Amino acid sequence: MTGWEVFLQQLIIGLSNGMIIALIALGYTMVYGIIELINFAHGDLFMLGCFAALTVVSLTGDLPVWLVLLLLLVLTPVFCGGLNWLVDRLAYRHLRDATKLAPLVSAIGVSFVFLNLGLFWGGLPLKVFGFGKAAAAPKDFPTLVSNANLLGNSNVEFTTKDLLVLVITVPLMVGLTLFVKQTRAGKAMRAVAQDRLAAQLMGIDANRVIGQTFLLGGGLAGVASVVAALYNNTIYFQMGYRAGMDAFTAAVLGGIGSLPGAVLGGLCIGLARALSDQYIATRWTNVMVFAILILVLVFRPSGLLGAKHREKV
Amino acid sequence: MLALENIHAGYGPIDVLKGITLRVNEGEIVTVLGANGAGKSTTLMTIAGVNPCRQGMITFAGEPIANLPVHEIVRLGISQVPEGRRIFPRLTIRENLELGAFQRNDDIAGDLERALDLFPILRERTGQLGGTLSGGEQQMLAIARALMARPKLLLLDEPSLGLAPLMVVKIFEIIRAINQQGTTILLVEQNANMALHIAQRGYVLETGRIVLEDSAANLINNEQVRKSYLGG
Amino acid sequence: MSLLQVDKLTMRFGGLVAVDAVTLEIPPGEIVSLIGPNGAGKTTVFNAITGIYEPSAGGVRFAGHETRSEFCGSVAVLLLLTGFLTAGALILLCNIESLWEVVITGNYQYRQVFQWKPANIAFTTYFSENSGTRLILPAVLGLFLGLAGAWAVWQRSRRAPEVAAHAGIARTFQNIRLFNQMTVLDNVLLGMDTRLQTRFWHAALRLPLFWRERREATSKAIEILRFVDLDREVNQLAENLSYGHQRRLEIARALAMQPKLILLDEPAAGLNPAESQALMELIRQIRERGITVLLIEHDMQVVMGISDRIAVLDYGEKIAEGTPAEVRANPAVIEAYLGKSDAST
Amino acid sequence: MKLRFHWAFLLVAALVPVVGLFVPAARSLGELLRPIFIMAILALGLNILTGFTGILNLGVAAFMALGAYAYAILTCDIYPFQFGFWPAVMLTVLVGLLAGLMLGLPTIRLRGDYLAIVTLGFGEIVQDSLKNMDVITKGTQGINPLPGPTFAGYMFRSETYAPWYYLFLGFLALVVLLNRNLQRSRVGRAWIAIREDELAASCMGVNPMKMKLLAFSLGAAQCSLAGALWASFLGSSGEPGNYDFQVSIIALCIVIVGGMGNIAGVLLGALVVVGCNSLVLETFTNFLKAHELISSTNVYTAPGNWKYMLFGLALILMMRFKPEGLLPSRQVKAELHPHEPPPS
Repeated sequence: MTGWEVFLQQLIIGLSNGMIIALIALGYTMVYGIIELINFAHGDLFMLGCFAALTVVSLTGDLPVWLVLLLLLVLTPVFCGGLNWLVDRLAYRHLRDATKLAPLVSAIGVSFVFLNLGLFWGGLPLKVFGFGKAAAAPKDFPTLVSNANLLGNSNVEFTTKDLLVLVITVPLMVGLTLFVKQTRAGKAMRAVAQDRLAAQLMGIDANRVIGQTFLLGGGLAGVASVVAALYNNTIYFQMGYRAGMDAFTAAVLGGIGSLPGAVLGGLCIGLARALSDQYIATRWTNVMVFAILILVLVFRPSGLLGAKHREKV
Repeated sequence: MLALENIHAGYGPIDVLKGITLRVNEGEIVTVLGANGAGKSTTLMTIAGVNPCRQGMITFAGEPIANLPVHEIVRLGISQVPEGRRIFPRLTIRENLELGAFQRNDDIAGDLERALDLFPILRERTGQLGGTLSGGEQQMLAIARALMARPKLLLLDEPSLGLAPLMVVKIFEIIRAINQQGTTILLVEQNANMALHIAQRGYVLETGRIVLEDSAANLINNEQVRKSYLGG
Repeated sequence: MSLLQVDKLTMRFGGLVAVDAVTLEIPPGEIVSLIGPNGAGKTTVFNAITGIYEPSAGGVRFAGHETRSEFCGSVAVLLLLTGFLTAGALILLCNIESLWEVVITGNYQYRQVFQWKPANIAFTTYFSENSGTRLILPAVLGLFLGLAGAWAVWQRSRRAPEVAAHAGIARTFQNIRLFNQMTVLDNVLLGMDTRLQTRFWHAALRLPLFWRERREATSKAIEILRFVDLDREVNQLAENLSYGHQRRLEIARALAMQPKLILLDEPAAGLNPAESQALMELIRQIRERGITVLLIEHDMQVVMGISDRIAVLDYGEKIAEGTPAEVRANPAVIEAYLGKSDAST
Repeated sequence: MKLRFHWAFLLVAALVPVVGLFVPAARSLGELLRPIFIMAILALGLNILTGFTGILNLGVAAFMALGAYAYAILTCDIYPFQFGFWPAVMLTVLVGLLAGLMLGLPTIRLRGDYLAIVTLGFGEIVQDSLKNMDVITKGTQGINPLPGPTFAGYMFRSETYAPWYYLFLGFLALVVLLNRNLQRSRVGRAWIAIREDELAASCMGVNPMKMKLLAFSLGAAQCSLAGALWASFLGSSGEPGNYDFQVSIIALCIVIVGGMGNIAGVLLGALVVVGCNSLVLETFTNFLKAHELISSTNVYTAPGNWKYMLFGLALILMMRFKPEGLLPSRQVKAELHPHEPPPS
């Protein structure tokens, strides 16, 4: 492989991973946009989505692949979205008027509960769930999509999996943009995000809209977990933490609260990770992502596409 | 139409309102005057259900509405133009207006036309973002947005705030026109003269209590009112 | 010479011009009022004076100085230092393992103490061999990042409220901003803290200076509380005070800073007439203490009663300035502030 | 004068080994208390930030790790430094101070929630780096063996019990004293003012950045002190994985359960949280083991696996129902219940 081919290959890997990160980052940014809460549990929600996807695959293994994929793409987001909504209903809603610290600490608690659920889920005594390994060990996710190179015999690999990532995520992001821009519910969401009191005075039930945002963000995390599981073929119960950090960095890089920003940030982080893996060292990649986060926050705290924040006096 | 009976409300440990009693009859413009910090905005926010009402009764068209959720109160027909306009700066003017009619599904297009007829300045700019408008235009947008809900009662919180004198005159003309089309109005103002000229009745609020209640004509000539607003 | 000079101050927020080329001069020892309809930009002027907002144009000079930290030698040294430290840190980070091997493990035999001499030689040979990517690149990058980062941070922090506070400007807020969960005494002591010599090690080790200053500060704080007639509430939580008392406590807290200029943002808001009268008396006494007062107020009786001069803002612009009598007679003021009385026609 | 809870706590704790001479059961209590003292020091470090200043720090475990490794490198005889216990501890505290300063300088201006995530990331990075730099840190083995502390010629051994107990208790008392002194001075006043209303505080001449940075580095120094003590107790730096996010969360749990911003509350919190963690879970495990209810394949019956759930639920429920903690400072209490009517 020539140097350029290596570079191109890393670009492809980076973009695919970046799209997955972007999906998770969208969930962060939407929730932050509407209630200024860093939904700490979002990464672990993504992890639970992966386990849900594994369960769906285990139960429907005999069906044709396209049907399994379809089921995955329907059931997992529904599960994640519902769970996210439920958490908002039970935990965060009661803390709307409290100091900022309270919901954040609550979210950390939720993340821990999710982590434990993931551990237990992996240890379910059924063969199909745990694949017979110890609870904490990484689980194999069956290869539903082949690893075949679509570019023929070229040194650069663009596999069916990469295509799958694009085919699922790009329409989803377009759809999300349209939803937020065009529909009544989307407009209500933007209104609540910009000025909750004014939105309430328009007769918008702010709590309901916030619930819908959690539902939607969770759903996106669900799709992300299906895509990630299919792409990486391995899941483990601590994976949400890392994914959450990457996605949060992406959301901040893009400007938290901005949807296109989250996608842009996700792509940047994906690329940065891939390039760092190749040209620096894999073991230092996490440190690189952290360094990016610090640099962005020092030089441009509002992110690439974010709006400036001004305190009212 | 609207009646407040001995309302107590406030933030934290402090009661800002210490027993407010007032009534608004159908078709009227009633104004509430008072210095900053007297509790005018708190009164409106308590009617709209944003502030919890700690004690007392609020009835609207005979039904008690104290401590209902905000969106329920809007559904009953009370719209508010909040202090400082609070339009959605990153939504277009059309979207701002459409959100005003969030509770309804019928004939939004027709209402949109009517609102734009009332405020021709907005018509040319329906695609522009709300934040790009000038202060006066934003105020018009806020009023138009509230009207989109087809309210029976319109609560206006300091519509003249931060506006040039000419614009203030314009806004007050519009308020009067809205009233003549059949909407009851409760108006909170610092611009006493203007408010009293279009209102039928007025209340004067001081440190959370009603200290004066009279017809607008009488209030204009009231020595105490003149003194506190004109400095003697 | 005037104590505070506001020179063609302009504040823009997005498309809105909140304050438009306002010029103000406050001579020492006067009570000046800033009046105007709600939303005319008065509080924005206060925020620009106290360094909360950065003016879009124009400037604020207090006692002859800008109310922001100037770029001077020590700042430059600080920036350079940050740059060099970052460069050093980055070099260290890029080489830490090999350096450790060269300097520490390479020179160490089990249970022997560290020898400096061979270590020094290894250190220099290491860097002379790896000068390119491992030394120069991180050094340049680190220097650049450190300098730029420190510059960005300094730029953002140069106009900070505490700079104005140290210069001698104290203020109160339109909607009272006390430290609600601190006692009345602690609120006042906090205002006094900037003038104390105690540093954190004095406090941590309870050195004599700590005890002496604590005694002095407490008695002075109680004296100030007596001045505003709050000395019976010393150990109450600020939050539990009545509204009028909270207003007074805010003034006491500002006075504790021993300011030259005090900015009062609607101190009479929400007070009943008797309390307003007492407030006027208090403001006069503050002036007698040698403190200049700049006042935003809506209560015309208060304004007309105590101001030496009045400036009127409307729609972000200054439309009039003069003695109370002049302002009261000014037709532009009557129109802007009181509303056109023939609006109905 | 009323005896304050934290002094009462320290006094009672000081008597435990004495009682242990006569009642053997007290000795196991004392052994349980030693890690609690260390966790209390860690949590007090966090309390300066989260409790006093209102900054959420999710990376205290990183400072503990730095402390442990710094102490190990400075004392272990595989490296040339070989300092004794006391100078090494002092240097470690200095290292923590500097580490806090280094992290704080670029990030301290950030909004609270951003800063929380940055500290979280920092915790992760420190773990990663310690793992990666195996030339220095010996990777996952950790640096060992470390010599025991000495005090006036007396050598601490791992079998002994009372000397360790008093060593840790002494450090804890020192930290409590220091924190109390700071809390009741202009420094503590400024911290609390920043927590209450940063803008108003800066208008009163408090430099929020300076004070926050001070809180950050002092907190970090205390956390690394806890790390050094922990390493000396273990006789090893431990592996990087020992200082993971879970440790930071335990510290946060202690502060929140006990009562934010209250030194006595933090001590009580350490007692409850760590006590619950080690005492209850271990007793339960032993019980299950004794009755052969634990199988190696079943994850649910291992009580250790319920840890995350316990801490998570503790945080959620505390925030929902008693956000001021078990022993609140009266300041924080009212702050977290903004809409309740005032006590009459």
